[in-house]
Amino acid sequence: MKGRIEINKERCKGCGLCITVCPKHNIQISQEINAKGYYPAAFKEPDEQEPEVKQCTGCSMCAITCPDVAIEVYREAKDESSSQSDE
Amino acid sequence: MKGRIEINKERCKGCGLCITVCPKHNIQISQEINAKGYYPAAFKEPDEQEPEVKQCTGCSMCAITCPDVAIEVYREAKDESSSQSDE
Amino acid sequence: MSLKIVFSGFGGQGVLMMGYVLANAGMHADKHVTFLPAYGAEVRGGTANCTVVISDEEIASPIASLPEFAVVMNYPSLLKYQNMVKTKGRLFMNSDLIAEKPARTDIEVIEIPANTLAHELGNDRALNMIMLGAVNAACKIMSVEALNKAVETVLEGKKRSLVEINQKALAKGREYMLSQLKAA
Amino acid sequence: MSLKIVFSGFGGQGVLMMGYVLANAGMHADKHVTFLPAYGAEVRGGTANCTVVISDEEIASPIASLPEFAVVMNYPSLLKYQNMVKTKGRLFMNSDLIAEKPARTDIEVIEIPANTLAHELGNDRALNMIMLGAVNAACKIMSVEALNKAVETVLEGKKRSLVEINQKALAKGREYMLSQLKAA
Amino acid sequence: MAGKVLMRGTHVLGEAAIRAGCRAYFGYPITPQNELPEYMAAQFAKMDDAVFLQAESELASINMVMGAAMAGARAMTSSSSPGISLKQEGISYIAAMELPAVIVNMMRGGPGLGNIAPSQGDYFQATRGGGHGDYRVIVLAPAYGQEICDMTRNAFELADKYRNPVMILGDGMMGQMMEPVVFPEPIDPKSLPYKEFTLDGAKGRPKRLIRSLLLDMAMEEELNWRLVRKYEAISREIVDQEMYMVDDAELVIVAYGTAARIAKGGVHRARKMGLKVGLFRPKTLWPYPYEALAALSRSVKKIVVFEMSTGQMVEDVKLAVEGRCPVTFYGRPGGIVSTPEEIARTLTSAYHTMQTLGTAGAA
Amino acid sequence: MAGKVLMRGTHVLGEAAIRAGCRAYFGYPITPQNELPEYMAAQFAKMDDAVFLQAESELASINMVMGAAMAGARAMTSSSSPGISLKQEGISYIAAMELPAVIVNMMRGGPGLGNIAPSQGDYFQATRGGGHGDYRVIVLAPAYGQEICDMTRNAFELADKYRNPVMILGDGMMGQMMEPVVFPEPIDPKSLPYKEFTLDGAKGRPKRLIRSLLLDMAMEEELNWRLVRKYEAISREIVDQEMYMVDDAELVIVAYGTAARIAKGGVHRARKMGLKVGLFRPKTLWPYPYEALAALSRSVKKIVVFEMSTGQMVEDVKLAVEGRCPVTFYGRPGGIVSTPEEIARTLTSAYHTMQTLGTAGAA
Amino acid sequence: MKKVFSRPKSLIDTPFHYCPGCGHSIIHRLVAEVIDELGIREKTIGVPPAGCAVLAYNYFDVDMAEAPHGRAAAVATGIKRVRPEKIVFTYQGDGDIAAIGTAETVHAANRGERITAIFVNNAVYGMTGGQMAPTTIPGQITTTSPGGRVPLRDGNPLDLSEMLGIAAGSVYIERTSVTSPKGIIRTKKAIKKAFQAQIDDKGFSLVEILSPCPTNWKLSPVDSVKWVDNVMTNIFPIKVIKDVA
Amino acid sequence: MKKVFSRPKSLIDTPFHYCPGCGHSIIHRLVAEVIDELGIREKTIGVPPAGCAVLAYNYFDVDMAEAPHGRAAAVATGIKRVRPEKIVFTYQGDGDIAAIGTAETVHAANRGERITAIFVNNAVYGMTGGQMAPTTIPGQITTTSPGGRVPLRDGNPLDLSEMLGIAAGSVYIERTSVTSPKGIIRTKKAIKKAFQAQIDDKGFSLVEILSPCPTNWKLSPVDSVKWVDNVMTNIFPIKVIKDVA
Ligand SMILES: Cc1ncc(C[n+]2csc(CCOP(=O)(O)OP(=O)(O)O)c2C)c(N)n1
Ligand SMILES: Cc1ncc(C[n+]2csc(CCOP(=O)(O)OP(=O)(O)O)c2C)c(N)n1
Ligand code: SF4
Ligand code: SF4
Ligand code: SF4
Ligand code: SF4
Ligand code: SF4
Ligand code: SF4
Ligand SMILES: [Mg+2]
Ligand SMILES: [Mg+2]
Repeated sequence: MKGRIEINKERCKGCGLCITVCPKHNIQISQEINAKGYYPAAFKEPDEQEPEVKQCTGCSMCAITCPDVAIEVYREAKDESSSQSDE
Repeated sequence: MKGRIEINKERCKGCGLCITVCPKHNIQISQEINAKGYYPAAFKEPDEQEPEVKQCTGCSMCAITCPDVAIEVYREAKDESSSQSDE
Repeated sequence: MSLKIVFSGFGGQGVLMMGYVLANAGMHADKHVTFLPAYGAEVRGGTANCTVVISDEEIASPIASLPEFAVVMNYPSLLKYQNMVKTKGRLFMNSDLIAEKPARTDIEVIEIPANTLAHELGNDRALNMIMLGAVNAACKIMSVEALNKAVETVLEGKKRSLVEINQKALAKGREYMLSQLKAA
Repeated sequence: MSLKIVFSGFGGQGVLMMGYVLANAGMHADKHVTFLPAYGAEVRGGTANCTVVISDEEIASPIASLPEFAVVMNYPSLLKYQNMVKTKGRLFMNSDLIAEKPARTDIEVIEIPANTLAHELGNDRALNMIMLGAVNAACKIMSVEALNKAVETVLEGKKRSLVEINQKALAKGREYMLSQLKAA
Repeated sequence: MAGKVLMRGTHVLGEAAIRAGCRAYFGYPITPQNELPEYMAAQFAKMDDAVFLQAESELASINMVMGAAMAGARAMTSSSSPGISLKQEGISYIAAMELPAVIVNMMRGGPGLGNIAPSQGDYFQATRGGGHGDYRVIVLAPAYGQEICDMTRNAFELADKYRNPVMILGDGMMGQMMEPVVFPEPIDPKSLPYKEFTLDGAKGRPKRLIRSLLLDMAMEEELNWRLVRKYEAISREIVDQEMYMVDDAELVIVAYGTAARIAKGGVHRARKMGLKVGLFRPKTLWPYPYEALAALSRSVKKIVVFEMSTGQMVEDVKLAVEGRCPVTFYGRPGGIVSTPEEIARTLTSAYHTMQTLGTAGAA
Repeated sequence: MAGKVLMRGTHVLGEAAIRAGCRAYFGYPITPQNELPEYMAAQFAKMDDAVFLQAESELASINMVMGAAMAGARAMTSSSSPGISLKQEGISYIAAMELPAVIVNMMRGGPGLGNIAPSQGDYFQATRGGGHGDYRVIVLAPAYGQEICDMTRNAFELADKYRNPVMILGDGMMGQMMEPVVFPEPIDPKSLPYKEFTLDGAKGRPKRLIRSLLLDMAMEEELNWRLVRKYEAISREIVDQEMYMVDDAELVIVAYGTAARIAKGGVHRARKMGLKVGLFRPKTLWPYPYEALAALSRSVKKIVVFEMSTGQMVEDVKLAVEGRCPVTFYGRPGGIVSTPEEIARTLTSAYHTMQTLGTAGAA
Repeated sequence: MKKVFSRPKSLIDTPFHYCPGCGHSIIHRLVAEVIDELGIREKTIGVPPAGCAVLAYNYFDVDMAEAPHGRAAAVATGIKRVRPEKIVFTYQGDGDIAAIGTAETVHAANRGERITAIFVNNAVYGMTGGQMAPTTIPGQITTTSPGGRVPLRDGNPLDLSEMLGIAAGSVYIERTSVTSPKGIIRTKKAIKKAFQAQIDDKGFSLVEILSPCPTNWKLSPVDSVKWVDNVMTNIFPIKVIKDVA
Repeated sequence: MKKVFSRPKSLIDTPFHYCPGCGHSIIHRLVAEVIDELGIREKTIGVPPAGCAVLAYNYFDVDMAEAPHGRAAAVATGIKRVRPEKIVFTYQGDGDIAAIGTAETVHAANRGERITAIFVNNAVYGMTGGQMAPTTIPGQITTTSPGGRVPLRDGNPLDLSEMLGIAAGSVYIERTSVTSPKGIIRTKKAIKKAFQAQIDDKGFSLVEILSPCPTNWKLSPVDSVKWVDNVMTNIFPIKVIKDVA
């Protein structure tokens, strides 16, 4: 199943907890600081450079773990996904 | 074994607890009131009229039970008692 | 008119009711009245007492430093109150439970065999109203009606059934007192 | 002489130590000094700040309503303090972490690349003493000796080993400032 | 029921509270006021809209009152001196949150465990806020059974009107003594206006919040000044006192509560002796009747303050008098109840030394 | 060690307490005084004759102090406003039992939970006894770091000398601010005289008893008057104040603690403008320097009282002044710390209205 | 004949103010006997808070410290921490220890303060005239539960001793009664063990003693004893709750 | 794609003031989700006392009542007794519920007050800057136990939830943690059960949640989570302590 998350970089406090729970290694700490002075987490799409980074499944582990409710999770509805099952 | 108790009638508050615990029925509430206005308990020697009243053994049950520490118990030393064993 | 009465005895003797009935009578007669029961640790050891003040004027203190009358139902109470009573005052005592007489000569001592009279009446617990009836007769504090009405107020509700016997007791105490006074 | 300095930044930057060292130096120079750290909930969110007042006279208030100098180590601090500084006052900012310049023109703004200098010195954590050395050189608040002695006082005991590097940092900050002033 | 009834002070207070629409009582036993919770327990047990709860402590009681007030009830608690000390933090919160609440203190001998006799040693605590911060508690001091009844009704009205804690300050004697009383018609709590601050669920309205934490100093200062304005209004609107035989008086005795009725007896006796004396009795201890007493201090030669303490209200008297006439103090702390004769003697000697030395020397 | 050290107020207080021979600290965390218990915890951990115990509450702490005092120790507790309210019952007991104890209150904004900023809203509570009954607490109000040190030493001496609770009344700023301090030589607790009331076991002596329950009213009254005599002695012996530039002053500002040092700054600035103004700073809040202030009120035209509250000490000022000159009030409650400039402005306007209208109108 | 029972030395020879048949009187004697037998009279300090037994300080011939209602454990902690070599015991009623003093008691026990608590459970507030106590049993009539205690409205009786058994610092906790010679003897043994635990520096010890209050129960002393055995022990079973001393 | 995770309605859309990685933030969200799911937002009243979470009243979109430190259970009792049809919950830290509030908590539980307590155990006094808490574990360094907590001197950690399990009026008590998605999901279930017990008028319910305080533990958020799992749970085991709801 295919998913995606949106991280509210101004709400994020860079605690890093989401990173530790993401089974697909789709999250990393970004370089630019936010208004509050934190280095927020950022979503990471899979790419060749980093083989361990897999496709986000929308499992929501990160969002469940995020203290600051900074993460929203999106997932393909059943049908969509099936039509793209073997991407 | 032969015993005897002394009840301090001014300390006694007539609660009657000693009476309930004396195995020999040696205690009763007396008729005359004390200075504090209580009817104190009094020691009762055995007599024909009241067959259930037996010889005090100095078991101290009454004294142990007395809230107001109004009872002192005396008992014959071993030897004495033996010498008068069949009185 | 303004008088202070102390009632004292031990728990079972209905001492507080004496004062309570009298105070109610005073209230019904539109007098100023106060009723002050002893409270707290004072009550330990089973003694009870209360003070009633009845007056035509506003009452300053409900405490009787120098009561006109004292009603003592047992020996400890006699010891406690005999010296408090005002000179020329009266001390009523339950002669059934109190053998000795007070030392003072500047007060009038009136003996009432309350227990005996109550027994005659066939209700040992009514000794308090007998005493009150007698006291009231001797001192003309309240009208007979006022006291009887007070008994009704005090015993309204569950205790209704007791009104009659208590009023009888008031009457008996009164009779006894009047006969004594005649005798004197 | 009587001046107020505010130091501000976030936790890790050793902001409190800057003020603490300066205040100690003032004390050793027998000045009246006060050091007031922000406390309690204020501190939440990791920002830290403190105020130092050094004076020849008794100090009334340790709070700097209108400080002569402000030392801001990060952007939030700039926003908080740029408008507080007294007219003709000086604002020292850590140019490594602060891109923008304050709007005000009635104060002197002095930029110091504290992180860079600290890195050059080979100790990133020493940026606070570099900043202080620079500030002191620019404003001639205390003698070099006084500051060095203060560092010793502040770091006595377990932290002894850190004295040298911190004094080096003070010196480096001072050199940088003097060179800048010459340049100007 | 109109008719007079003979009841002890604590019961009068309880009955009057119920008739004032109080349906929430939280307390903890302490002599000499136990008959009040006992009365509430008995009465509320018969009503299905009323809460009587004996709490685990005075601390818990005052905080339960806080909660009940937040929920919109006319709530009360009662205790005696040591227990009232334990309620001080809670009272400060209730004042800060501007919640209505009625607190009864039947004072006993102190300090410490002291004794259970009538005393007036908690005046400072009641009128100066024994708790922390700038706040005031409305303090009503009854001296007669009927007044206990009337002031209790009033206490609940004032608490709601000003959203402020109100204390009824009596003593063991006030609580135990029986006097004839006529009760007012009962108020049905349901007929009382809805309180806009009530926490009853954010249904069809924005959420409500009741708090006293104001980390922002400007907001805290603003609350403090708002309270001051409220207290000024209260002072203008409710201050009350009894003045007895003061018109031609050269000497006035100032006393409240139990002490005042005894003082009145003393004034009586002194008048019989031809002394021009009168009584000034504050019925509200906070706000204190400064103006009325100040006015009086212009016409009298001397003022004697009588308290069943070592001297507390005497400060308020001095604040009112401002040195216009000498103020002396007579006190009996520790549970001693003076006699009217004793006060008459005090008045007599004060009266005679009036012309001679007369500076404001309080005990 | 003689030399000056730069320390924050709470640490100065802690160090001074230890040097005064205090070996028993019981407390509960509350801002803004946590650095004091933290200091005691750290120091006492290194000593084998000292007890630091973080209690489960302020109530427990004050009662532990009571116990430690009974056992003969120089004991102390500290807290801030709400926590001090919870100690009131215990303080009343300690006063009644005539036990020595030192209590620190670093005041914060109130009432209720309020905030943690410096404030002076607990003056009434401290000086009028927030607890029940007739008792007094010696109240010392430091305004400078060195004074915190000196008054802390003195607090323990006074507590033992008079067998009475002593309160050190500061505020968040006093506690947090660092100033240079010189500490006195430490006292070895073992060198202190044995206290005759100490409960340490009835060995070779009759049992001892420490209590405050006096069911007999005559005994309770006797205790109360004995306390009054003690308080009178204390008032004679320890009352203290600072008078700054008052000799030629026409206007005097009265303030204590943090407010006083700011007021002094205001006086400075006003003097520079040529105004004849001075400062009167009570160092003991109870006993209050009534005489000195009364004397001053005869020479000045006007008095301005400045408090970080809505006006509490102003009553003591009025009690001292007795209407001899107008008394006005300027206050900033809720944690606001005024600037010397602000006070200078206040003094200036007060100075100019001095001749014109000038009645004692307090906020 | 020789005297085989007489008054303990640590119990001053003066009449008790307690009501006829009051359990406090018996318990006082037992504590005094234990103090005598352990030979600790000269180093013992007793702490009775407000309650009928506040006047205990008149009866024990040891140093005594009154405590505010509910604060005995805190006061005792203060004393013991300053004088660890002394023996400190509190003597508290149910209202004192299980209502207003809950926090102080739980925490003293959990800290393992070396003190011994004598907890006299008479299911009522005695001193103040018979109000509901935390230990008042369901249905029991008191002046503040006039129709009998209704748990849903008035709350349940509190098993304080069982709770204290969970406290890491408690080493010995037993519940006994003084309603019969057997119970009295057992109670004395328990009190002795409790003091011994303190002497041995083991931790916090407590003995909860079911004790008659005839006056407020409105029962004769004899019936009061029966009520404890037949009714009260169903809610508060006699047992050793914890013993790791 | 459709949104599968978003903010609960009962949680106001504003940033938290809590530190990075603070457990309070997670727990707030869970409580809000439960309130949403049970549809009780319009009849719920929350009671946060002093503590880092006192500002909880800024985050929950329900009626909120601040309580003095330690008195949440008493304030909640007052509200619930007057409005039995409402849902009342307290949100308390360990210092609040297990130290100063011990008596109020024990008695509310024992009375069986129909309230729900959310007990956030972070083993420290967070708001006041990291002092020792009743739940601080042996050896743990805090500002008032600088060398680490020494039980003999500083007392033992208090097993409050276990004690409350003994209280006759408590019906549901569970201890969980928010250190992993699994723990977070379990915690939410527990909170839901606790509220349900109140809705069903069963009695007192409480959920103790082991919660990171990175700031005062001086650990990173990630290490804080590990510390809870590896160290704290040894003293405070994750388990259902009582369930008779
Ligand atoms: C702070 C405070 N609250 C209340 C009281 C009143 N008071 C004295 S003893 C007591 C409780 C008595 O009950 P208990 O502790 O069970 O002892 P008992 O008399 O039954 O032996 C109370 C409520 C008090 N003295 N102080
Ligand atoms: C009577 C009182 N005492 C102390 C305080 C200070 N105080 C506020 S919150 C708190 C405890 C915070 O710890 P906890 O309850 O565990 O909550 P946390 O901040 O850790 O979540 C304390 C001691 C107070 N506000 N009131
Ligand atoms: S939804 Fe699951 S896979 Fe996607 S980022 Fe979050 S944790 Fe990783
Ligand atoms: S868990 Fe939330 S706050 Fe923490 S880093 Fe991830 S997105 Fe940011
Ligand atoms: S000693 Fe034994 S036998 Fe003798 S009276 Fe007492 S109980 Fe009875
Ligand atoms: S037990 Fe003691 S007090 Fe009771 S009746 Fe017997 S002797 Fe008297
Ligand atoms: S009231 Fe009860 S506990 Fe108190 S003395 Fe009398 S019997 Fe004993
Ligand atoms: S201090 Fe601890 S509990 Fe408080 S907000 Fe920060 S992390 Fe959370
Ligand atoms: Mg009891
Ligand atoms: Mg915590």
